[in-house]
Amino acid sequence: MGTIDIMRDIVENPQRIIEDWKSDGKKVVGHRCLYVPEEIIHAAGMLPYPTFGTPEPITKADSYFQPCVCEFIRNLFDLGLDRKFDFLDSLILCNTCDGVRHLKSMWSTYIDSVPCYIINNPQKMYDESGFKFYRHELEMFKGMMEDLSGNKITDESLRKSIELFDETRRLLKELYMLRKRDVPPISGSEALIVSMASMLMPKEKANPLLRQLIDEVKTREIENADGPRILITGSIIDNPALIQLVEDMGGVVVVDDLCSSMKYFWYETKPNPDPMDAIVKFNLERAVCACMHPSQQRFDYLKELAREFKVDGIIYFLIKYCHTFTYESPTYQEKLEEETPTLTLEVDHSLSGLGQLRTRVQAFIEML
Amino acid sequence: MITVGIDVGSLSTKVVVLNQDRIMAHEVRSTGVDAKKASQEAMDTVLNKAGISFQDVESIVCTGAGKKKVPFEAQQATEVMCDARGGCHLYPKANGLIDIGGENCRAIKCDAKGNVIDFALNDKCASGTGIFLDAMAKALRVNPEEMGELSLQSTQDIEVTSMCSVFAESEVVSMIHRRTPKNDILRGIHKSIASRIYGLANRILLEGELIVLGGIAKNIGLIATLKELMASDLIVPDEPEIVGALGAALLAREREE
Amino acid sequence: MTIEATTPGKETFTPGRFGLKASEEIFMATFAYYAGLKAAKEEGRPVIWAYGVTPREIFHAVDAPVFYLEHVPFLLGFQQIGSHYMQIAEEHGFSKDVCTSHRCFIGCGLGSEQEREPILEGMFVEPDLIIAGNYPCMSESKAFLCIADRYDCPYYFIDTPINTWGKDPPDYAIEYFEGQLKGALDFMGEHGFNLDWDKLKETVRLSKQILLLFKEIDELRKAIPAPMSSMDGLVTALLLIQVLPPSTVITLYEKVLKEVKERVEKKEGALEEEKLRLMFFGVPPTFNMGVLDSVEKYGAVFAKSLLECAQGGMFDPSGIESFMDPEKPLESIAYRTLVDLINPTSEAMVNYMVGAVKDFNIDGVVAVVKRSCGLIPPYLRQIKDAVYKETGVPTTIFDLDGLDTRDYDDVTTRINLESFIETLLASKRR
Amino acid sequence: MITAGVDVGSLTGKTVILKDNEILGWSLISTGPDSSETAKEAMDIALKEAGVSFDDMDFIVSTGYGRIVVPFSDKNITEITCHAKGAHWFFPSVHLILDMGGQDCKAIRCDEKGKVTNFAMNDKCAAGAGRSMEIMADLLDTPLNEMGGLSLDIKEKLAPLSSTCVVFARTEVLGYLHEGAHRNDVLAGACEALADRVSTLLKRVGIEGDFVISGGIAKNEGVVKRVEEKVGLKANICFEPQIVGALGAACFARELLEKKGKKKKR
Repeated sequence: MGTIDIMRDIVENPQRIIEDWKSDGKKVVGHRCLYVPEEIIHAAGMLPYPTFGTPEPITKADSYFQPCVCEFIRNLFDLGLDRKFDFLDSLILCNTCDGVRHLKSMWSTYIDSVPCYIINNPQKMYDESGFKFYRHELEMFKGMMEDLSGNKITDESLRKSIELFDETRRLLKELYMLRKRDVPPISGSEALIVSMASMLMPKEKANPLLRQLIDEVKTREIENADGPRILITGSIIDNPALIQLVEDMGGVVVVDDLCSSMKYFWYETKPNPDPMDAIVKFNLERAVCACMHPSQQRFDYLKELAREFKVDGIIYFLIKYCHTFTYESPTYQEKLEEETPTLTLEVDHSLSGLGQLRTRVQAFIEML
Repeated sequence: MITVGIDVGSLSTKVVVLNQDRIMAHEVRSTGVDAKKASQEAMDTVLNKAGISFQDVESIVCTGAGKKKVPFEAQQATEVMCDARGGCHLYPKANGLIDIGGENCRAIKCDAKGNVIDFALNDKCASGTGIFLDAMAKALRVNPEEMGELSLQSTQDIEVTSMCSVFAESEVVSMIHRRTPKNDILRGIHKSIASRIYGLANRILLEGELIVLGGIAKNIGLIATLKELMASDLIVPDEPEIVGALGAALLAREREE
Repeated sequence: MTIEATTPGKETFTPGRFGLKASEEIFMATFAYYAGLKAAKEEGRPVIWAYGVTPREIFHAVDAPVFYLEHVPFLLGFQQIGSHYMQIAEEHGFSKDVCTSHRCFIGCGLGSEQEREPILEGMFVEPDLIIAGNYPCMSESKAFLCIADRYDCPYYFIDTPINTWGKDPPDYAIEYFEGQLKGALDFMGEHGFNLDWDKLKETVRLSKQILLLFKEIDELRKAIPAPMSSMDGLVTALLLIQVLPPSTVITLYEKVLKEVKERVEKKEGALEEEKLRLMFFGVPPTFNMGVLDSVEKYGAVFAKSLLECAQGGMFDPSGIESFMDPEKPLESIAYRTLVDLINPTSEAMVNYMVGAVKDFNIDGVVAVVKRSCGLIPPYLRQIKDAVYKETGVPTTIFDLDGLDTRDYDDVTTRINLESFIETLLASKRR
Repeated sequence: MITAGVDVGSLTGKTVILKDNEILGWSLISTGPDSSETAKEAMDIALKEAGVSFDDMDFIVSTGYGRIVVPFSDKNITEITCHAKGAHWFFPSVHLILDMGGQDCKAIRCDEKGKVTNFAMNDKCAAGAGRSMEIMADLLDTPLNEMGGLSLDIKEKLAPLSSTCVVFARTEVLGYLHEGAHRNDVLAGACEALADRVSTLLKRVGIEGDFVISGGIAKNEGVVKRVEEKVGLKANICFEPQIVGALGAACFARELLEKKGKKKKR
């Protein structure tokens, strides 16, 4: 399968994208979360780059952060200390959890090669005063992006970027919808690779590749996948090996509701004459992150997915010390379990405890 | 002036008899279950080794986990002070020390005159280094003393988690089941301990010349792996175990003057 | 007043020593307040469970009886029974990464009748309303979900933006947070707590007086020898988090002020012979405050601790006069909460710590890491480096969970404390 | 129809041979460094006891920590599913099973046919619970099988050891020993902490119906009594709790054979 291998290569070594983009003097802005509006960065002529972590164990960061800080953040800080993110012209964080807030001040204190900025997004959805507050914050962010890139962001350029990013979201969603079939044409780990590659690549290159992939996948012959259909949810899983583990144990992963896949593209920007307002509403009317209130919409969204994809079991991956999702998971487990068996699993970002994980996943799949 | 320093560790008890700057005699024995008995026996053996009686000793300083259990009259001091005093006495130019004891490890930063600027003790997850190594030696059916050399003959690098010694144990057990070569597992174990110690040293930004103390410092495999990780050069005194007790004896002399 | 150890086998734990008579009074008044909650419930008045360190003025303004999240786990910690409730929460699937204070509160809520020990029985009331929040720690913003589910009571979530602007947050931020407070007041209004605007103004005026009193006590603590023991400091600060009626708090603080003034004039410290002045950062071991007093044999006293200026006092006290304006009550509370040091962008806290170490002439800072806390551990290193760079004062950081007895290791805590003190004494002698 | 179940744990290797629904023979040996060797050894002993040869085996299912490495097994199933089936074989009315292996402890709920409906395993920090009992035994130089009894006659009540982390519990044991605490009291503290952690796990899956304890811990009456007290249920323990997993595997082998209908060629 040509296209997926191209994408797997991009995910495994993304430097080539950076070199191509920077070769003609353009800038790259890193970000860590979905609530950072990539369209504004793109409209200023810069490449929004999601800083996925790497599965290596943490070394230097442990002397700056206590070990009880979420491993994803320590991994990013480790890479920052090793100057692996020096190609970034700026790192943009947003107000989703305590760890990220302190990552901003620790990064600004100890890593001077990449400037860091945090967007103060409200954590309440469908709230008029929240839209007003967030609009002010995004105006400041837009001004910053204009200064960094030296280009003016016009309504026209913003509208074009929004359209471009929505096209990618539509294509990824179309691809994921194919997994509703009894025999999904694309495996869970492959789907995650496609989604991560599309997030990494400039969207101008990603969209044609996605169209080509969808045609190839539609006609793809897959022998029967008779294992139980699994829905995976959690925060940020940027290592396809974890999805591969579930599939090796006989599960057929049909839905992966993660920050590195469906949470990124399941919703689209509603048409709006004022593009900035469109972005404000886009972020504050989609319940993808556990930090957002009220959480009822995200819970109904999960139940709806489970029904739509005819799922037999749900696996809820929690990254150790990730407070935002850990507080919510017991209540979610109870509610989801009324209809579908649900397993909550604690995962290390560096996947160190694979042995124990394998037993738990296999036992769960044997149970379905 | 004759002084005695006794370090009642959780696994082993060390005693040093000091006359001015000369070590007259020293003794190392396992603490076992009864710290009181162990410290009394260690004291008696070291005294007749040095050929002196209890009355000749001007003052005694005790340290270590079981310092409250010492039956004879002695002043107390913490391990951090004793390690620093002893280490800097042997190597005045050292910038810091790492003490890998049986139960927990300590990183100490000192200034030119041997005074402690900063220190860090291992957190819960990193404790039990001694028990962990013994358990691994038993699981791999290897003599604990040889673990160091064997680990140096390993050919390929394998990852053993450095988060906590219980996970490391379960990972090693599963590696044994998968028939991974013994030397490679040993190297993985040593790397796991070394990176925990490296993390501890990093917490107080230890660099420059460092002295490595404690019974486990005799394990050349661990020292080699630690050298790879840490930019600084490491010195291992010939009797790394008794440096704490030596420091206690030196403190006894200072407090007497 | 001694708090006997109620956990069997934990006789080794000794309660903290009250230096001031007023501290004991505050402690008793706190328990009396919670007994009052049960009375309010019997009279049929709705009881509110308040999450986060929500500005207490909005509750005083409507005389709402409040069962307070950031306060109850401390009281249970003092009684050494906090871990019992944490275990109940774990039995309902809450992992050990959830903060011990929130886990304890969740355990109180989810525990069945028989599981509730007698001590909590005296103060426990079931919630009729919930005011939730994500201030100061974002992780507790969903801690109320299971309780709202269990007692299926309505809730309102107050969203507090983090302070990314330093000393003067922009108007749109104050306006937004003011709106959130207004929303909470309207929500309470719908459930029988109608707001009387004059009462809110009066509450803010009294609240300003409380903060000025607290500032005066805080100034006096700079005196050598330190007038208050660590237990005094902690109990005095708890008044700021909890919801005792403002008039009671003012009389209690006046008593504390009088006692401390006398002590400072007579040069009478918590210790006869004070050699070392320490500062405590993080949650102290509530179930074994005696371990903090154990350093007294070295002549060391905890002259100041960060928790002491909790909620409302935890900011640069010098700024109180300028912004607490009773005529604009909601705006004043909104501003104070946004600039509060604990609002988690650490620059403000690091600068305050450097200043406090100088003002209170501190010789050493003891910072503890509560493993399950998301708010304080991430930036301890920043504080340690900043304090050492600017003042040369060392900081020691070690593991200590101040609320969970199951995690507590007395031996290592004492070794950490004693080693730090011995190094401080050694450097002081040079 | 003769089937076999091989359970290769981190500490012990077990085999059970079933003829239709009767136990023909079983074996329990300690795991050597090479688990495929252990599996062969355990199988040979069970074969000798059952008086049958290796070729008579119609279907073999492997389970346990080293289930993947057993060369002669036809299928591998996790120990959670096997312990449920095995417990059901011994006590058909069972609904709640506690299994404590060397590396981790598991609380399992099953329906009336022995099929798992829910399970919970210890979180990462409490791993190696069974293994730690062995190290406690070394530290206190007490034989593993006497620990339970000794832990029940308490001299002076100590604070329970930390139940969160096994490494930390070991350092605490050393601390208590140096304080001069009596060995029985320290043993009591260790068993109390283990029972504490295990009862939390059991309550997470729900405490109802008949209760079975399997795995090595069932032989430690100190832990068993304390768990019974905490969950308020009487524990049913079969004659050899450590072979429950292997027995379950043998039952699955029979079921799979019936489903497939033909002898498995090897």
